[in-house]
Amino acid sequence: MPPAAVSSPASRVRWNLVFRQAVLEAAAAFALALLLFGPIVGLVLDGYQIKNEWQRPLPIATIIAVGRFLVALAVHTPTGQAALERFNARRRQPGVLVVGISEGDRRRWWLLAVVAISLTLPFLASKYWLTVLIQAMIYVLLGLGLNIVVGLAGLLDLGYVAFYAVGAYGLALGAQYLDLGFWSALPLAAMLAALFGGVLGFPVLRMHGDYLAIVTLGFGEIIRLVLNNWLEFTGGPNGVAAPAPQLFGLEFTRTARDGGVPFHDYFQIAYNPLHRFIFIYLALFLIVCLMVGVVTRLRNMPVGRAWEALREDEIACRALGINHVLVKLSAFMMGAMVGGIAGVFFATYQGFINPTSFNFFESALIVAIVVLGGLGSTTGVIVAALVLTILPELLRAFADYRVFAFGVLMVLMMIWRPRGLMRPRRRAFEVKGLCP
Amino acid sequence: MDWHILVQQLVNGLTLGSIYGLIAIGYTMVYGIIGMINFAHGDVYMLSAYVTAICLATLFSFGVNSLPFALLATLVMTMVITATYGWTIERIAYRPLRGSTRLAPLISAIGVSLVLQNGVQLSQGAKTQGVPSLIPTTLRFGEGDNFVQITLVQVMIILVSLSSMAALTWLIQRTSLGRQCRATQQDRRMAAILGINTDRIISTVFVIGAAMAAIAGVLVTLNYGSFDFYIGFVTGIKAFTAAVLGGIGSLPGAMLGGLILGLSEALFSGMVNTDYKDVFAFSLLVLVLIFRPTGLLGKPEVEKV
Amino acid sequence: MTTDPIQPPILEVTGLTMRFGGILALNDVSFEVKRGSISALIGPNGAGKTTVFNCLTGFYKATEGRIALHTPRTAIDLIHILGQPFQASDFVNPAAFGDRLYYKMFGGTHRVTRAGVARTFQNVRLFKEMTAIENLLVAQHLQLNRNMVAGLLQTAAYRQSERDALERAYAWLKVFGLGEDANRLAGELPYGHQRRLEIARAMCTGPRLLCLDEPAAGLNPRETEQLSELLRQLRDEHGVTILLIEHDMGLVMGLSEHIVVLDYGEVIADGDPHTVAHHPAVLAAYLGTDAVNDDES
Amino acid sequence: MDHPSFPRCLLAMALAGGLGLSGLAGAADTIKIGVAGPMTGGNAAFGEQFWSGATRAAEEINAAGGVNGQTIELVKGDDACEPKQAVAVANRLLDQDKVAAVIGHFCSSSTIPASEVYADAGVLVITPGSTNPKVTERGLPTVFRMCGRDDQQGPMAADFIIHKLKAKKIAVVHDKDTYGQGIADAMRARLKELKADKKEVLYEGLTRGEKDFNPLVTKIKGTGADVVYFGGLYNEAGPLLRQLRDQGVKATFVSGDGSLDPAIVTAAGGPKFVEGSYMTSVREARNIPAAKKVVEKFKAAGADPAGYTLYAYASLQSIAEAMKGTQSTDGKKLADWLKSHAVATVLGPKSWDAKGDLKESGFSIYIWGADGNYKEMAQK
Repeated sequence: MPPAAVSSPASRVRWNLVFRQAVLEAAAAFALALLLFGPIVGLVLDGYQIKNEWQRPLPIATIIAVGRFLVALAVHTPTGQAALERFNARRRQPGVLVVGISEGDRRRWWLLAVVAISLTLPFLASKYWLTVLIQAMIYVLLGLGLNIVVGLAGLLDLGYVAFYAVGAYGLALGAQYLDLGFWSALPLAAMLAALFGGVLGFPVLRMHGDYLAIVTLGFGEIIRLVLNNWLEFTGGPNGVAAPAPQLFGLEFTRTARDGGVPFHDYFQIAYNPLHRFIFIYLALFLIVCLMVGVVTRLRNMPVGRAWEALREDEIACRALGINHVLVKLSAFMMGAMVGGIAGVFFATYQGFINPTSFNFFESALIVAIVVLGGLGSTTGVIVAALVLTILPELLRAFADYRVFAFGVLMVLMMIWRPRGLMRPRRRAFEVKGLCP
Repeated sequence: MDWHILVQQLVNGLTLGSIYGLIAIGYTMVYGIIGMINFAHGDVYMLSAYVTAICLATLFSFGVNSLPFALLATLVMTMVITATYGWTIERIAYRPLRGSTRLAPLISAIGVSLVLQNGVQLSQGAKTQGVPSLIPTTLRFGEGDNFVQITLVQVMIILVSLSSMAALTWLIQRTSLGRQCRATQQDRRMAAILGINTDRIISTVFVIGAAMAAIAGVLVTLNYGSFDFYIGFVTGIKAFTAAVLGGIGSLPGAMLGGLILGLSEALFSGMVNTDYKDVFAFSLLVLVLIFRPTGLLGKPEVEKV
Repeated sequence: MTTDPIQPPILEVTGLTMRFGGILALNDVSFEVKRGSISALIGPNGAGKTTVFNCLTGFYKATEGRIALHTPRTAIDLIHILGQPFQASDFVNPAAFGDRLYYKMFGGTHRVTRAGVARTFQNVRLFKEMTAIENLLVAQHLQLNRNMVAGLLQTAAYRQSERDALERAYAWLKVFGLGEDANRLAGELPYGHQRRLEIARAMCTGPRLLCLDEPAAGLNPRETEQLSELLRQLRDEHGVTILLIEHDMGLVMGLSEHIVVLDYGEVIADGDPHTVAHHPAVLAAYLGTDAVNDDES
Repeated sequence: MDHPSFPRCLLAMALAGGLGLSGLAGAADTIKIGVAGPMTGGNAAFGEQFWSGATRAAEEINAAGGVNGQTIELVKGDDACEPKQAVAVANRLLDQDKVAAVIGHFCSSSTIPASEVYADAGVLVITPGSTNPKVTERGLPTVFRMCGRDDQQGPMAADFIIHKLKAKKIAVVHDKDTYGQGIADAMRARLKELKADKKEVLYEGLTRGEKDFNPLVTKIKGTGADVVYFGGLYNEAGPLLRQLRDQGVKATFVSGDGSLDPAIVTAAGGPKFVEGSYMTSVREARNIPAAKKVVEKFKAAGADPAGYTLYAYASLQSIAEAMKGTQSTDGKKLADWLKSHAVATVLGPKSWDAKGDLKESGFSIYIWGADGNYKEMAQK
C-alpha cells in the first residue's frame, strides 16, 4: 500500500473500499479453490475407500486466496497499475514489424556469433546436453517445416507428426528392406514425405480452417495406427532399428557393424561414443542452416508471398488469379518434406523407433512451437523450439512436477505473449528514387 | 452375423455413441461460440470420473445406504464441481487470450490438458481407480445360446444422454439464455452491442459443456467401473471427431456424430477387425468431410465475399 | 467515347439465374458491357448487384445462364472454367469427361482472373499484415518467374523478373498516389488509401475487365472526386473496361456511360445515364428517393 | 534471422552448455542408482511401482549398512514410455547424475534404445518389467532383466489352456503393445507347435487407454470361445473381464503377469468378475518366506507392493549384491559377477544366463478366488 496516499481522508476512504473489495475477492477465491481442490486433492481414492487428506487442499486454497488478495491490492497502487498498463500495452502491439534495409549489417554479426557458438557447443557439452541439443535441433527443423504450413500459409495442421513418422520409418524400413544408408535415405525419405503430403493434401486442402485441422489430425492418427498395427511390415509396437549415420563409409561405432571402417580407427584416435552425436549434431546444424536460408528465400519468392497472402485472405488471393489449392499444396508438401528430413535425423539419432514417438501430443508440441514462435517468424520458431525442448529437461529438477510445471508454463507463456515470443518481420523494399 | 450378435453390437454402438455425443457437446458448443478447439475438454471429462468415484466413496463412508439417493447426489455434485472446473479454466486460461490469434487458446488448452492430467496424477496417484459395480442388474433377451444381454446401466446411458440432449436443446431453443447463446454464436460483437454480456455467455457455455461431460463421466464410471488419469485423451479425441463428423457448432450434430461414430466403431470391429477400428473411424471422418465439408448437420458455409 | 460497332462487347451476360436454396437471387439477368466503356450496375440494397459480381468473377457458380468474356482471340465461358458437376452424358464422351475432370480439379475462381477479369471487394480485402508493395507483388504472381529452383538459387533470370515486378508495382503505386505508403503495412493505411491500393492491386493482374464493388463507399467527397478521375485515367490510358457497383449516384451519373439497374434480381432498366435516370421503373424501385435528387446532393 | 532474439537464444544455449559442464559427481560416500520408467503419462502407474519398490529396498540396504561402506541414493528418471525421452533420460542419468547402475525402463520400446546408451557407457542396467525378447537378444553385455520373457510365459499359458483347460475354441486378444502382443504371439506360436492353432477362433488387438471393449466382447461371444487369452495389462484386463461377464460370456479368462495384480479387482469393479480367471506369473513373491516380511513392511507403510514393485526391489538387491561381491561399481565387472553368481532376492534366488535373462524364470499359474485374492495352483 502506498504510504503517501493513505494520509488524505479521501484516499483513506478509497483504500478502505479497495481493501474491502480485495478481502471479498480473496474470500471468493478461497471458496472456489476449496471447491476445486477439496475433492480432487483432499480426498484420495484408495481402492473403493477414501483417504482423507484435508491438510493438502487447505494450504493451496490459502495461497490462492492470499495471492488474489495481494493482486487485488497491487493493481490499485501506482506501480501495480503501471505494470498492468505495460502488460496490456505489449499485448496490443501490432503483429508485424517492417524492418528497414539497413538492418543487415548488425544482423550479420549476430548471425556469425550464433553460428560460432553453435559450432563450438557440441565439443564442450556433455553427452546428455549434446543429445538434448540434437533433440532441440530436430524440433527446430520440425518447427521450421510446420511454420511454412501454419505460420506462412495459415493452414492448421494437427497431424504434422505423420510426415515426421514417414521420414523416420523411411530410413528404418529403407535400411531394413532396401539396404539404404543414412545419406541415400535422407533425400528419398524427404521426397516420400513430400509425396505423402501431396497425396493427403490434394483432396482436403479445399476445406476451410479447422476442418482441415481435424482431417490432418485424423491422418496423423491413421498413420500412427497403421504403423502400430501392420506388424509384418513395420514391426508394430516392437519398432524397428534405424541405421547410424556414416561419414563417407566411416562408422561411428566401437567396432565396424555394417562392413565399414570405424571412424576412430581410420583417424587413429580413441573411441568415443560422443563422436557419433557430434557428427549428427553437425550434420543437423548444417541442414538447419540450409533450411533457414531456404525459408528466408522462399518468403521473398512469389510462392512464399502467395503463401502469406493466402493466410491473410484466401478470397482475395483467388480474385488475383492464384490457384489456392496448388499454392496450399506446395506449402503442405514443402512442410511435409522438412518433417521427413527431421524424421530421418530422429531415427538415426535414436537408433530405434516405434510408433509411440509419433503420437498426437508430438503434433501439438510442434504446433505450440510455431505459435509460441510468433506464427511466421523464423527466429521466433528457433527460439521457441529451443525453449520448449530444453525447458522440460531443465524441469527434470522438479521431478514429479515436471510435466505439470510444463503445462503451467505453457499457459503462462501464452497469456504473457499471445502473439508469440517474436513479432514476425517484413522486409522493406527499395526502388531507385522512390523510397523515402 | 446372427441377429442376436447384431442387436448386441447395435446396443454397444449406441451406448458408446451416446457417451461420445455427450462429451462432443462440450467441443461443439465451445467451438460454435468462440471458434476454439478446447483440447482440455477430454480431461475435464476425466476429472468428472474421479469426482464421481470420490463422491460415491465419501457418501458410502458416511453410511448412506440408499443407492438412488447416493447416485443422484453424486450426479449433482459431479456436475457442480466439474462445471466449476470448466468455468475456472475458461476464466484463467482462455479469457485473457480473447482477441489474440486464433491459435493462442489452442496452445493454452494443451497446457491446461497437461496440468489437469498431471495434477490428478500427482494428487490421486497414477494407478487405475474404480468404483464397485453398484447396479449389477442385467437384462437378458433370448433363449439358450442366442441371447442379448444388456446391463441396466447401458440402458440408463442411452436414456440419460438422450434426455440430457433434449433438455439442452430445449434450453438453447426456448429460453432467454439459449437465445443469448445463439446470438453470441452468430455475431459476438453485435450481441455485445445489444447488451448481452458475452463474457458471461461464453462462461456459461463452458459450464454447460463441462456439466455434460460430467454426466458422461458419471455414466461411464458406473458402466465400466474403472478409470485412470489418462482416459480423457483417447475419449476426448474421439468425441472431438464425433463433433466434427456431425458438423461442429451444431448440437444435434454432436449427438448424431457421436452415435454414428459409436455405431460404426462397434459394427466395424464386430464385422471386420478391432485393430483397425480407429483407422476406420478416422477414415470415415475424412471421407465425410471431403464430400460434406462442414460435417453431416453443419450449415453449408456460404462464402462471404 | 464511342465503341467500334464491329467489335463484340467485352462481356456478354445472358439469362443469368442464381438460386440459393429456395431463394431466387437472380432471375434471367442479361446485359452487355462494351469494350473500353465505364459501366455501372446499380439498384437498391439487396437487388442482387454483388451476386452478379460474384457470378461474373467466379465466386458463385450460376445456376443457369451464360457469361461470355470476349478476348481479342476467343470467347471464354466463365462458368465452364469454374468446374461443373459431372453429367450423365460425360460418361459416354471421354473428351467431355476429361475436360470436366480437368476443370473440376484445377478450375476455379482463379481461372476467371486469369481470363482477364479483376475485381475489388465491397469490404476491402487487402493482405493486411503485408506491406503495400507486397500486396502488389502478390497480384503479379502469374507474370513472375515462379520456378522454385531458380528462386532458391537466385538466378539472374529470377532476379530480373523480381526487379521488373517491383518496378511495375511502384509504377502502379505512383499512378494511385501511394508511393509514400510502399513499405507500410496495408492494414495500417488510411481507409481511402486502402481502397485505392485494392484497385491498384487488381490492376496488377493485367485485367481486361475491372469490376469494382462500391469503390467509393466510405470515401469523402474529395476522395470520391479523385477516384472518378483515376478511373477515367485507367480506362483512357491503360485500356481497361470498368464495371462498377456504386450507391453514390453522383459518381455513377458523372462517370459511367452505360448503366444497368437491378431490382429483386431482375434487370429493370438498361441504357445511358439519362435514359436510366428517367425510367419509371427505376424511379419506382428507388421509392421516392429519385436518382436526380441524389445527383445533386 | 532477426537480432533481438539472440540474447535469448544465447542465454538458452549458454544455460544448456553451462549445465552440461556443471554435472559434477556428488559426494563420494553415496552410490547413485538410477530408477527410470514412466513417471508421467499413460503408464505412470508402473513407474510409481518401480520407484516405491526401489526406495523401500534402498532404505533396507542402507539401514543394514549400505554397500561397501557407502549408502545408496536413488535418482528418478522419467521417460513417459517414449523412446525419445528414454534416450534423453538415460544420457542424463549417466552424465548428469553419474549413476553407477540403473533399474529400469518399463516399456520394452523404451528399454531397447535406452539400454544401447547404458551399454555404450558400460553401465549395468536391470529392467524389472521389459519382457520383450529383443531387450537381451542384442548382445549387450550389461543388460539384465528381473522378469521373464514373453517367450517363456506365453508357451506356458498355451500348454495350460490346451492340456488343463482342454479348450476347444480360443479367442486371443492383445493390447497392441510390445508386452501384450509379445506374450500373445508367443502363446500362439506354442499353440501351433501343439498343433492346436485350428482352435484359435479370434486374434485381435484392443487399444490401450480405452475402456469400452463391448464390440470386441460381442464378437468373442459370437465365436463361442470357451477360453479367452488376453495379452496385456490389468488396466485393460479389468474392464474387458467385466464386459465379458456383463454380456453373459462365461469363457475362462487367462492372462499373463501384467494382469496379475490386486488392482485388477478395482479395475473390473469387484471380485466376482475376476473369480476363476487364470494368470501366469513368476513364483509369487508373497508366498516366498523371504518376501513375507518385506510385504508386511510395505503394508505397514500403507503401500501395496503391487505389480512390479517387488521386481524393482529385487533388482536393487541384485545390484547391491553384485557391488558387494565385486567391491566395485564397474558395469562390466558387475555384469560378469551377476552372470556367475546367484542372488537371494525377495523373489527368491535368481541367476542369469549369458544374455542377461533369468536362468529359471519359475513361472507358475495362479487362480483368482471369490474373495478377490489369487493363489498359486498346485503344480501337476
